[in-house]
Amino acid sequence: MMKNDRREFIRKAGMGLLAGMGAASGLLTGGGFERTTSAAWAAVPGEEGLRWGMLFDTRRCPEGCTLCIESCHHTHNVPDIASLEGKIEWMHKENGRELLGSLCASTAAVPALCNHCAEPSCARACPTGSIFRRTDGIVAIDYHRCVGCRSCMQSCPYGEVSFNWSDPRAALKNPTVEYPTRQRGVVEKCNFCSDRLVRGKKPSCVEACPEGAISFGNLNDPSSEIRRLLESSETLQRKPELGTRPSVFYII
Amino acid sequence: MKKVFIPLIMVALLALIPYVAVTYANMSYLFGVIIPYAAAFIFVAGFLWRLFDWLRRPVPFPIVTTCGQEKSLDWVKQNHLESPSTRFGAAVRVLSEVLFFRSLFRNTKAELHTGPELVYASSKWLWMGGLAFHWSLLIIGLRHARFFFLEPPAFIAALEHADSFLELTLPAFFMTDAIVLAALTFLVARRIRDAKLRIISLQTDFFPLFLIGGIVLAGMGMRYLEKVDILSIKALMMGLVSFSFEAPGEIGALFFVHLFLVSMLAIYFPFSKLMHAGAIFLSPTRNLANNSREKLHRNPWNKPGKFRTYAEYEDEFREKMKKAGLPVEKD
Amino acid sequence: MIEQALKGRRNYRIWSLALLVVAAGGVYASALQSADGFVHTGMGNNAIWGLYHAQLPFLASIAAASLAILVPGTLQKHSFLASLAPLAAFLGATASAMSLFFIAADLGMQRRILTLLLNPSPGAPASWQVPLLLLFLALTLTVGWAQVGAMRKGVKPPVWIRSAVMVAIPAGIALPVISAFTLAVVPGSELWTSALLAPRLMASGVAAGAGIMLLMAVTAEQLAGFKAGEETLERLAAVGAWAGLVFLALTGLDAATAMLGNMTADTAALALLYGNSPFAVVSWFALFSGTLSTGLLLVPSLRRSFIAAASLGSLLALSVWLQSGLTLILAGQLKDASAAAGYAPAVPELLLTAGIWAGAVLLMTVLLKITASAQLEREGL
Amino acid sequence: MRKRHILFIGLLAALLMALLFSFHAGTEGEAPASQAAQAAAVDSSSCVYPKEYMHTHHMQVLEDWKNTAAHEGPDAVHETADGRKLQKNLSTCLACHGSNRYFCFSCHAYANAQPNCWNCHISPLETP
Repeated sequence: MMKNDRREFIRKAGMGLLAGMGAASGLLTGGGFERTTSAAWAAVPGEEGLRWGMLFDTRRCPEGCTLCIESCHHTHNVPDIASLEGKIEWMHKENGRELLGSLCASTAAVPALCNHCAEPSCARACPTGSIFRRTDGIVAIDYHRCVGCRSCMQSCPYGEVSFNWSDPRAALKNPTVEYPTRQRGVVEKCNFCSDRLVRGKKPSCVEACPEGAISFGNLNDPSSEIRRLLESSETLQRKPELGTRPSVFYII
Repeated sequence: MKKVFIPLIMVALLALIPYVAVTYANMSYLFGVIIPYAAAFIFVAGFLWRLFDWLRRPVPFPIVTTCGQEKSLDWVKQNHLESPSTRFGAAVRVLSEVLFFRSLFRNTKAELHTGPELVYASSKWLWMGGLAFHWSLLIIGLRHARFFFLEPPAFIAALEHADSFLELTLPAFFMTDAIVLAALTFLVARRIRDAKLRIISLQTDFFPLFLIGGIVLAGMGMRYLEKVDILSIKALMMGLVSFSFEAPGEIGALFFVHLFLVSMLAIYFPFSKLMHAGAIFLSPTRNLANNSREKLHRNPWNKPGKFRTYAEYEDEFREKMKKAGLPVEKD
Repeated sequence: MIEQALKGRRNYRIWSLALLVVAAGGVYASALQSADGFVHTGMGNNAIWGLYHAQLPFLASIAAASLAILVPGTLQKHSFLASLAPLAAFLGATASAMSLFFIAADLGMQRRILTLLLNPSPGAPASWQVPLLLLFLALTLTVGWAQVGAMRKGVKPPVWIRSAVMVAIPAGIALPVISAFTLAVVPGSELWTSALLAPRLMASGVAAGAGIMLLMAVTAEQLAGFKAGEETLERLAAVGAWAGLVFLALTGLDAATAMLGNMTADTAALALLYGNSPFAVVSWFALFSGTLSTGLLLVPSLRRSFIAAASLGSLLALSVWLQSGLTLILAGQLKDASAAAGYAPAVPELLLTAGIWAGAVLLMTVLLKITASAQLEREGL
Repeated sequence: MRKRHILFIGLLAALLMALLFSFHAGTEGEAPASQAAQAAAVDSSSCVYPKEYMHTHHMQVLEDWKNTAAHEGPDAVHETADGRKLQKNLSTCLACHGSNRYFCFSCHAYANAQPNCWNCHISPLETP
């Protein structure tokens, strides 16, 4: 067997898990298990206000295009580390079948990032409350408080948390001055561009996509574009069976 | 309790003087320049005078204190550390006392238990408290080098870095600050809590503790709570060490409290129990080698004696002794 | 009493010096790590936790296990375990001190270690670890110290020892439970998300703790003249054997549930542990040595022989260390066989781990020496 | 014996003097603090707090911002006495003070205070 990146495997593991569970419950043929309806977010009572969400229309996502990733990594000073062991990613593209399970018909690469779950298991594992869910639904990291115990990284079922095993500045060629880097010894992940949202801008991946394949908006607002898309099309989430309630959706 | 409160009130008053004088009378030149210079002069002169005074006293007897086997016959194992027979050994002993407080390490405490049984158990509290207190003070003192040097020596920078290891507050928190406060509290509480110690404690035992406590609190207050202008402080300090008489800039009053208390400590130092810092090196019970069987220790004030040997005696009275029929050694 | 630690015969000095040298190697490695970070370790995206974290469940269980001796030894009147109570207290203290050191070694931002105390997140099991370890360390160390002090003075131990031990009971029991829960919050890690993990850790801790105490008591007996009593040691060995049995039974139950229920993910995790991973050899060795030592300790004649009991106890402890420490953490975080090859501890990591262990063994040696000399001094009077 | 003692005292005194003069040598050619501060002066008429307060207390303001910014997210807003609302963020500071690259460094170097801000935040000295 080829040597795999662990995180890549975690992403793939959803498929195996689903196959196992599907076999046991007979749900695999039924198909409804992984498909998300608007009930996935709207049916939770007492949840109002802002909850940022993202939707990828992978039909419009060109093969081989990585503009969103490049833009994200440049804006947030994500170091470019070649080795799989020390790699840091906020966003990446993976085989859709492996990422989203067997309901995803296509094996084309689709973008993936932190799901900003409504029930984040990373936040439940963090001993210092350094990774937490904000009132606007963004799962944020307080880099000033993180002690680097990597519990969040261990407990994220999507493998979307990265750790700075070495000094990130050494691997940063052309930093963006407006956004800080991280230091060796803390974890990091996608922040849903909360730094840009506060200035009234859209996330940098959304802006960078030439095809307009990424929608971003308030999941709790019935009139938002993302809700309109969610209600009009069939969407998938990553590993919804874990009960983490991701805020990132995919149209295949 | 009078002997606790009077020193406490004295320290409080001492702290109040510069505060009032600087805040309301604008006497920062007096408290920032004149008094520190005077205090430094008194400290240095007083310290040297005390040392000189001790040095010129003769040591009539070798009164070295020991608690181990002294140098004896070859097959008897000598305790080199406790009973040194060379000057080098004595120096090692003094240093181990200065650096590690070895004599306090041996402390025991008598306890009366039901039985009735009197037991002696080792008691290391004073040793631990004293060690924590003195070492913290040393590190804190060295850390202050950043006010006296444009660029402090590398080892002091490293010390500062290690001392602020814990990321707690934004002007980095120094562990020694906490340790010295805890140790001071212990040392004061020790004298008050135990009846025996309370009786033998004097005002002069409490005063330096409270004074140093005041200095520490004023210093920590400036760093963590009531901020002062650190640039003006550095300018003033750099001026002082280069014998400049320039007036201090706008600094918070708390700094003058700190500086004045330090000045008072410096003035008080040579004339108090605090001189143990110098005295420990000159104490004959410590710095002498235990070699009284090898070397004759002459009392320096004894005049060389006039002795008469038996041979001389016989020379004088030989004839008379012979006459009297007494035996003589030489004919 | 500390002064007793500074003098001793030639063998004691050589042993202590050797341990100090190894501990110094650990200090060097930790300096290296604080200068350059985890690049000096084998950890990476394939193995998020390595050798450091792998010690934690084992040590937590040992700390809790010390209660099994300490509680009857101090709270019961005329307990046959009374002579071992200080040893048990010191074992608990050493294990919790080691845990704290390994937690510190595993942090990416060691300068922020106090954040664990100042900004706890009570919902996260991991945030309870450090406060409880500190509490347990303080309690066991003072209890053990006071007991040895009383022994040296030939007086009754102070009364507050009983209250301190009572407080230590919930704290100590919580340690392995929390250790198990820190692993249980990781979804999709089937080796960890078992309800049996906490009882398994506790049973394994008692088995290993009894084994280590046997080794300690017999060593102190042979070298320093410490006297625990023949009957006491035999019963201690029996405690280890029974706890070992419970541990093996719980491990078997967990495996049987996975197999009989045909729980795919669970059996896949077991297959990783015992089948297609480099850890399989270690896992099988641990299982085999655990079964062997438990079985032999059940034989009364072997329990009665000091040397046999001590060596079987050590083997049992080693087996538990491998099972509820190393393989549990290292294999538990793996997702497939190919990822297993991704972790090999690097030299500084090994040095630091060995350094902490050496420091702990030194601490234990010193505490044993003090205990033994306090006992001797009393008898000499 | 007496002579040796005087020698000892003399040596001690000489050492002290040498130490003092070494300090003196270190301070020569040194710009006074006020100059160092002035080198960094920018228009600070509209800082988040009065200039004098910021001069001595900026670290406390930064610590407060640092501790609350991430957790309060978009609500981490600092309101000044004259009603301006500013996002709690170091880049808010650098938006003004970044224009003088040496603003932080001249005083911090003089006072030998090394903050750890620049472990992550990109300092004006590092920008081209």
